[in-house]
Amino acid sequence: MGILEVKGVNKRFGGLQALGDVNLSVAENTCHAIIGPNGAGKSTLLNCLVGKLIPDSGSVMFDGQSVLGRKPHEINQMGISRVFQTPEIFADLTVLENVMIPCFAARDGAFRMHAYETVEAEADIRDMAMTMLEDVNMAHKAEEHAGSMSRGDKRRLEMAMCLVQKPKLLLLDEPTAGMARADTNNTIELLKSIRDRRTITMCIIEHDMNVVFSLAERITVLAQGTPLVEDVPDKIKGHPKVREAYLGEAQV
Amino acid sequence: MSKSTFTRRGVLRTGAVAGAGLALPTYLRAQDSGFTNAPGPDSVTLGFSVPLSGPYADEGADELRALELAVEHLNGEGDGGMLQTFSSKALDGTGILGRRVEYVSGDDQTKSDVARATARSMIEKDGAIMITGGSSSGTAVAVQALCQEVGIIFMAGLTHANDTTGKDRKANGFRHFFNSYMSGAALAPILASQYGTDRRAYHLTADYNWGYTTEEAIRASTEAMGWETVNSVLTPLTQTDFSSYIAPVLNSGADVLVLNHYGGNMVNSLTNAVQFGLREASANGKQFEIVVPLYSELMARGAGPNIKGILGSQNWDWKLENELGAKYSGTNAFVQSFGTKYGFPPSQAAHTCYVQTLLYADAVTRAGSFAPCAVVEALKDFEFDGLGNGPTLYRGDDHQCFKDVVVVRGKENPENEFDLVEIVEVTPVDQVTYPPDHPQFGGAEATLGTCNNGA
Amino acid sequence: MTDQTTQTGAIAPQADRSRAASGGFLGLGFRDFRLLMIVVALTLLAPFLLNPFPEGSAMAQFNAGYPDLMQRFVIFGIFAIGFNILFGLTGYLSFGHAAFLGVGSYAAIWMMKLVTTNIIPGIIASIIFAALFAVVVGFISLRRSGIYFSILTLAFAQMSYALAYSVLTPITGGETGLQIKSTDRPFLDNLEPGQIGRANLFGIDMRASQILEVGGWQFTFNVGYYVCAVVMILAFYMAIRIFRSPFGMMLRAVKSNQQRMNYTGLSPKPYTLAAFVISGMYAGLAGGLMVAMDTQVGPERMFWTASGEVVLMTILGGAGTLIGPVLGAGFIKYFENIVSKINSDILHGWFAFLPDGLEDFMVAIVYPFVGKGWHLTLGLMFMAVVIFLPGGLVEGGQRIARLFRRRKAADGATKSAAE
Amino acid sequence: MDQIIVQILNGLDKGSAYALIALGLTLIFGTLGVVNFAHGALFMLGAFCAVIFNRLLSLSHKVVDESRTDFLGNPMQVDVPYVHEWFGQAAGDALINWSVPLSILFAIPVMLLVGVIMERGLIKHFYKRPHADQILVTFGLAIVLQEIIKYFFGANPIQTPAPDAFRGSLDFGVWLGFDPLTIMYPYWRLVYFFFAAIIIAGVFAFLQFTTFGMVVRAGMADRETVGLLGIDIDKRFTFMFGLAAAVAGIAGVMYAPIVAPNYHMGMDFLVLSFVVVVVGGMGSLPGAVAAGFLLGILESFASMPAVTQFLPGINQIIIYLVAIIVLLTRPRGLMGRKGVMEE
Repeated sequence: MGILEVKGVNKRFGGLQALGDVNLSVAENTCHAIIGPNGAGKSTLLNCLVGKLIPDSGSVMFDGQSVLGRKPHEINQMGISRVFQTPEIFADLTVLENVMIPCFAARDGAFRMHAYETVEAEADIRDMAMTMLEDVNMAHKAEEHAGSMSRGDKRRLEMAMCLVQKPKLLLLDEPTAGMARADTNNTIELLKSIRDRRTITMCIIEHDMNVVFSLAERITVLAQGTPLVEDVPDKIKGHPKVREAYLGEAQV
Repeated sequence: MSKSTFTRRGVLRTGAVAGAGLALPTYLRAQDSGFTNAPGPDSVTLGFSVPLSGPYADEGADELRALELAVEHLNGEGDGGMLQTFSSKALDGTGILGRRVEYVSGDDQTKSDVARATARSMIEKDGAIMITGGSSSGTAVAVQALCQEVGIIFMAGLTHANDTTGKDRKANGFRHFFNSYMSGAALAPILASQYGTDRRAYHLTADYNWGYTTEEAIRASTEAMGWETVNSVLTPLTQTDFSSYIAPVLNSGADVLVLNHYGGNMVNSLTNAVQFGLREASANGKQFEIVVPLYSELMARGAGPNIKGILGSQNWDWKLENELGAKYSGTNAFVQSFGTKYGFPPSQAAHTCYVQTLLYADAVTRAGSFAPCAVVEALKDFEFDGLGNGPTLYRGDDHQCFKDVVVVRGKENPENEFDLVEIVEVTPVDQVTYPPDHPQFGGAEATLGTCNNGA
Repeated sequence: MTDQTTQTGAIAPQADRSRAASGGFLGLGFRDFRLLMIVVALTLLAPFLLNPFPEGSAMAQFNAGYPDLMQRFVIFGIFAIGFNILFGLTGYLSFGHAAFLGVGSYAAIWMMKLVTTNIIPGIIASIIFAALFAVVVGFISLRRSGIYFSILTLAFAQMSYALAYSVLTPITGGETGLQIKSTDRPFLDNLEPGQIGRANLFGIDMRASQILEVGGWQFTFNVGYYVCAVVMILAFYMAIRIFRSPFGMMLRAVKSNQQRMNYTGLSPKPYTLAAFVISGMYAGLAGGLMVAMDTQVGPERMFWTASGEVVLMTILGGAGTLIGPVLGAGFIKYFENIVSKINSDILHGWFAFLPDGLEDFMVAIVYPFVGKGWHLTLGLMFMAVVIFLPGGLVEGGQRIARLFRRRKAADGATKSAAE
Repeated sequence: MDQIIVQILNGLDKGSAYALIALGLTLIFGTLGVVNFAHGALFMLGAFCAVIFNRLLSLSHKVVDESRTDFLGNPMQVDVPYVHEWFGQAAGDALINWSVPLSILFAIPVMLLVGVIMERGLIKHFYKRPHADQILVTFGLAIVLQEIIKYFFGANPIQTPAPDAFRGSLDFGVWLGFDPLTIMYPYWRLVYFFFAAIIIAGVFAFLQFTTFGMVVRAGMADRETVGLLGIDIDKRFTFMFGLAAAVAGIAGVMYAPIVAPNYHMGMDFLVLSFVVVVVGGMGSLPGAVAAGFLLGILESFASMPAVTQFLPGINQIIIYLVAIIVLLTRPRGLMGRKGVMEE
């Protein structure tokens, strides 16, 4: 029984079947990749996991509880964090503040009227955030304005924001899209180290097969909203069905 | 370089000491004199709070012109205006009690909040001893209450609702302008003689205090002479297109439409009524008629040709003396000096503000003191003449002026842009007089309270 | 919603620099404490600062140190501070905030008419009623954001105004509004028959003033003003705490990225609603104080232009900054009360030293912008601020300060080079 | 029944004005993405175009008529309009009489110019700024415009009558089989309604059938792509702003005989027209038109005595009530595109 169990999920947009009978099981503290050609329904699936979309039918169980019908912030509080394709950060705030906010969320829940204490007084939260920033090599940028950083930095920041919550499941939507080679390698190293600590389950959507094969322990291939194959990376590499699905796309 | 109108606080003259000195705890600058804002030996400051912005800005501007004229005349400049015709001869053009008259003006925006603020600034900053002006009953009631509270005199400008000298009357406040009840009482006999006693009336009433009291007054007096009220509908103050309210009138069985509207409301509702053909229509076998209880020349100008033939009442009209003779003396003197200075005849709003200022100055002079209670005493039951309205009484019970009411009609063929109304008749004062405890005026409960010197 | 970099520039770096020197005055960092002390000094010394010109001098026209206007400065300061907690932090532009001020005013005057003329219960009632109303309006309006939110709040405020003006006349006094009358007998007070109750604080009359005369100068110290000033200092202090709190940080997060907030396990709605209600309470407090200072309520204070006015104040001063809204409020009230009173006679007085023709010419040029033309000047100034200074007067001040600093630094550099 | 028909006519009439203003607002929002709070002021300027044109036609010089005296007893100075001297008394009077419809010819270039100047001089700098800034700067502009008008024309309404030929009412009911005189409707209001319908149809046809309109519609859908095609979309958008201003302007011109123009009529309409736009759906032209007529009719019904009897004050709040209900139940408005400002 995996930590994330997706069973028979369907989602239609008008006449388009975006997801058709998707089943997926992700084992705890592993790294699971979902790949597939454009329009395969990867992002739709992710959106169903985090509460942005509600599937027409099927069930999504996380850690023994259903996530369906819960709001995004409730699902996050259950232990699912998400890194977006284009970094979603608090652009108007400083880097440190960006990381402190998830710390508060982890400690105080979805809402707390802590209007009288100052942020200054929250030394624990600050330390937690600073430690996290050091982990991702951004401590020296703590006071910078998050919105004016480079795209790579924004990604790292977003990753830090998700990791600092110590999620049980980390969903990554193309974490290296649009990154320079060096940055991509850094990110791979970072994610590898997280995987190898074996405390966080990762579910990753990625186009860059280099990333996928250096990280994933199992891979699900999605095509036209339906899972084609699910297996370990080595088996996926030469799988004929996968080739077929990717025909005309990049070599696998 | 400073001109006469620079504002100085009275207190400075009496109590200016070189060096530092902490004055005794005071209540709003009350001095040894025992009343608020006692003027110094040289000058006295009056506060003119008039609408300079908002929909009544033009009336406010006309009021301010008249007030400036009044100041000139009090100070012995210009041709003296009504000082020559005023029955009381206490004023001699040397200011008030030998003090030169200065003034401050401010914008009340025809909002009661702003009017209070403007009046307070005049009282607190500029040391005004009397406040006059204004173009709505809402502001009049609000400022009158303030003046009562702080102990200065309020000489109301254009305010027509019964409440000002009815349930909201105050000892420190005085109203020269007529009111809703008087409009009703003055119009009723003329409506009866012009349109008959078997009419059916439809009221459109502006949905606020003045509208309510006016409708009440007109209904009471027209029903008393036999008219029937078919319906009365409240219209939002902010309405500009009255078509939805006008359209049902013709088929309601009514043959008279009473527009209890003022200002922009009146212009628009009347224009709409004429558009919908009410003026040419007939109902119940009679010519359909429109009545506007409170007329205003400025608004008549706004309504243009639509005003032709419409009956209404006025406090005063600049043609009174020319058309009805010397009983209304003062009118021509005022029109002469106003017209010479500004190039057009004054409105009734201008007239009432001018007269109020003169009456205040006269009362102070006769009392020999600026103390509000002395002024109240001097104005109480004061009878006078020569200020354009004929013999007039300032009734002591409610501080309301009683005088003839002018019933006018929109002129069919105006000779010029100022000649918009013709005087139909003047209803004599005794027909518009009512007891001070009349139910439309707060009944027996209404009280002036006691005058307040502020000290 | 002004240029976002300027805002964070105004808030965030301040926060950490203050941490560097955090001495913990009243739980504030050094810079915030200094700002608070400046505000305390400005408000307490206002009777001096606002009356810089001797009585009777030509410039006395510009003195603003009389009780009514000083009270308005701080009351509208409170209103704008509260508005800024919503708009400056969360970016939600409410176009109906005057409704809360109005509700607060009506609550306060009814307390004073029925219960006691002591202002404390009235002010408390004004805050409570405004908060309740804000919960309802906020709960509904916050289901939308952006211009839809603005229109919803506008719709609520306009409905409140229209009803208060007409149908609710028995409760609101309609156009005339409500005043304390001689017939009002608050049951906790022992008024003599016919005596009109006055707003007081445990017997101290709000209108009582002391006048200090120094040479040609005259300074008025008014009880009501100092009551308002103390309340505003408290309100300002609370605002600093909110700005610097985790809650305040969440509000800025709401403005910055609601999506990210959701996926960080935070629910933006209760935060925004809380900010809305807090700012509604500030508005109610301002409304209650207005009644405490001048026992009168008119429905116009709920009209949409009144809501627009507080928007103008906040933007003009600098949205999202602490001190900006207070400055903006002072600026607009000064205009409304001082510039609108300049009439043509006064202008002639100023330009009397010029030759006649030139005098008339100058008066003709200036006249449209003062007196009854003050709205025009305000509109032009407002446009200029939005166009050139999106951060408001505070940004203007910062720019000037930076200019000076740069010049000083340049001076220092040349000096050291010379040495 | 007859009352309901009359109120529908009233509603269509009010709705025409709402729809025309909302149409312009939507054009500006849809093409330029700008929330224009000065649009009410443009409507007001249009109405004053009629006033100004009337004044221009009535420009006159004074002739002293010794036989009459003015109110002070001096010899009367009589105004003689120049048009009388140029075209003769009858033609001159006819010109003045027809000044309102004629002033459309005057208003279109003036308002186009005003719109273009506004866009080039001010609005264009606000494309990238937040909506709040756009609201604020245009709100400031609206204040300035109305104060300028007040400075020159005063605060009182200025009566601007329709041509004599259109005074009076049409007995509309007879056509529908009612007794004579039951449903009377003023000619000019009918003219206004048909005029509005023509303008609306014209704008739609212009957008639908001209290449210019097609480019603009494409730009409304996707500005960047059209820009990439090498089409100078900016110039066209400037013209669209001018067009929206002109639509508001002639809506104002024709409205002048219905409600006498005053300086704050723009603000009176502004709040309302925004409610209309939001109810119709931000960015949807058919939505703006439909919502304009719908709200006009609802407002008319709400002010019927039979309704206000049961719900006092409903006439004061109906528009806002509808706005709240629509926004809460269907946030994108009646006909708004999905996803456009739906939050």
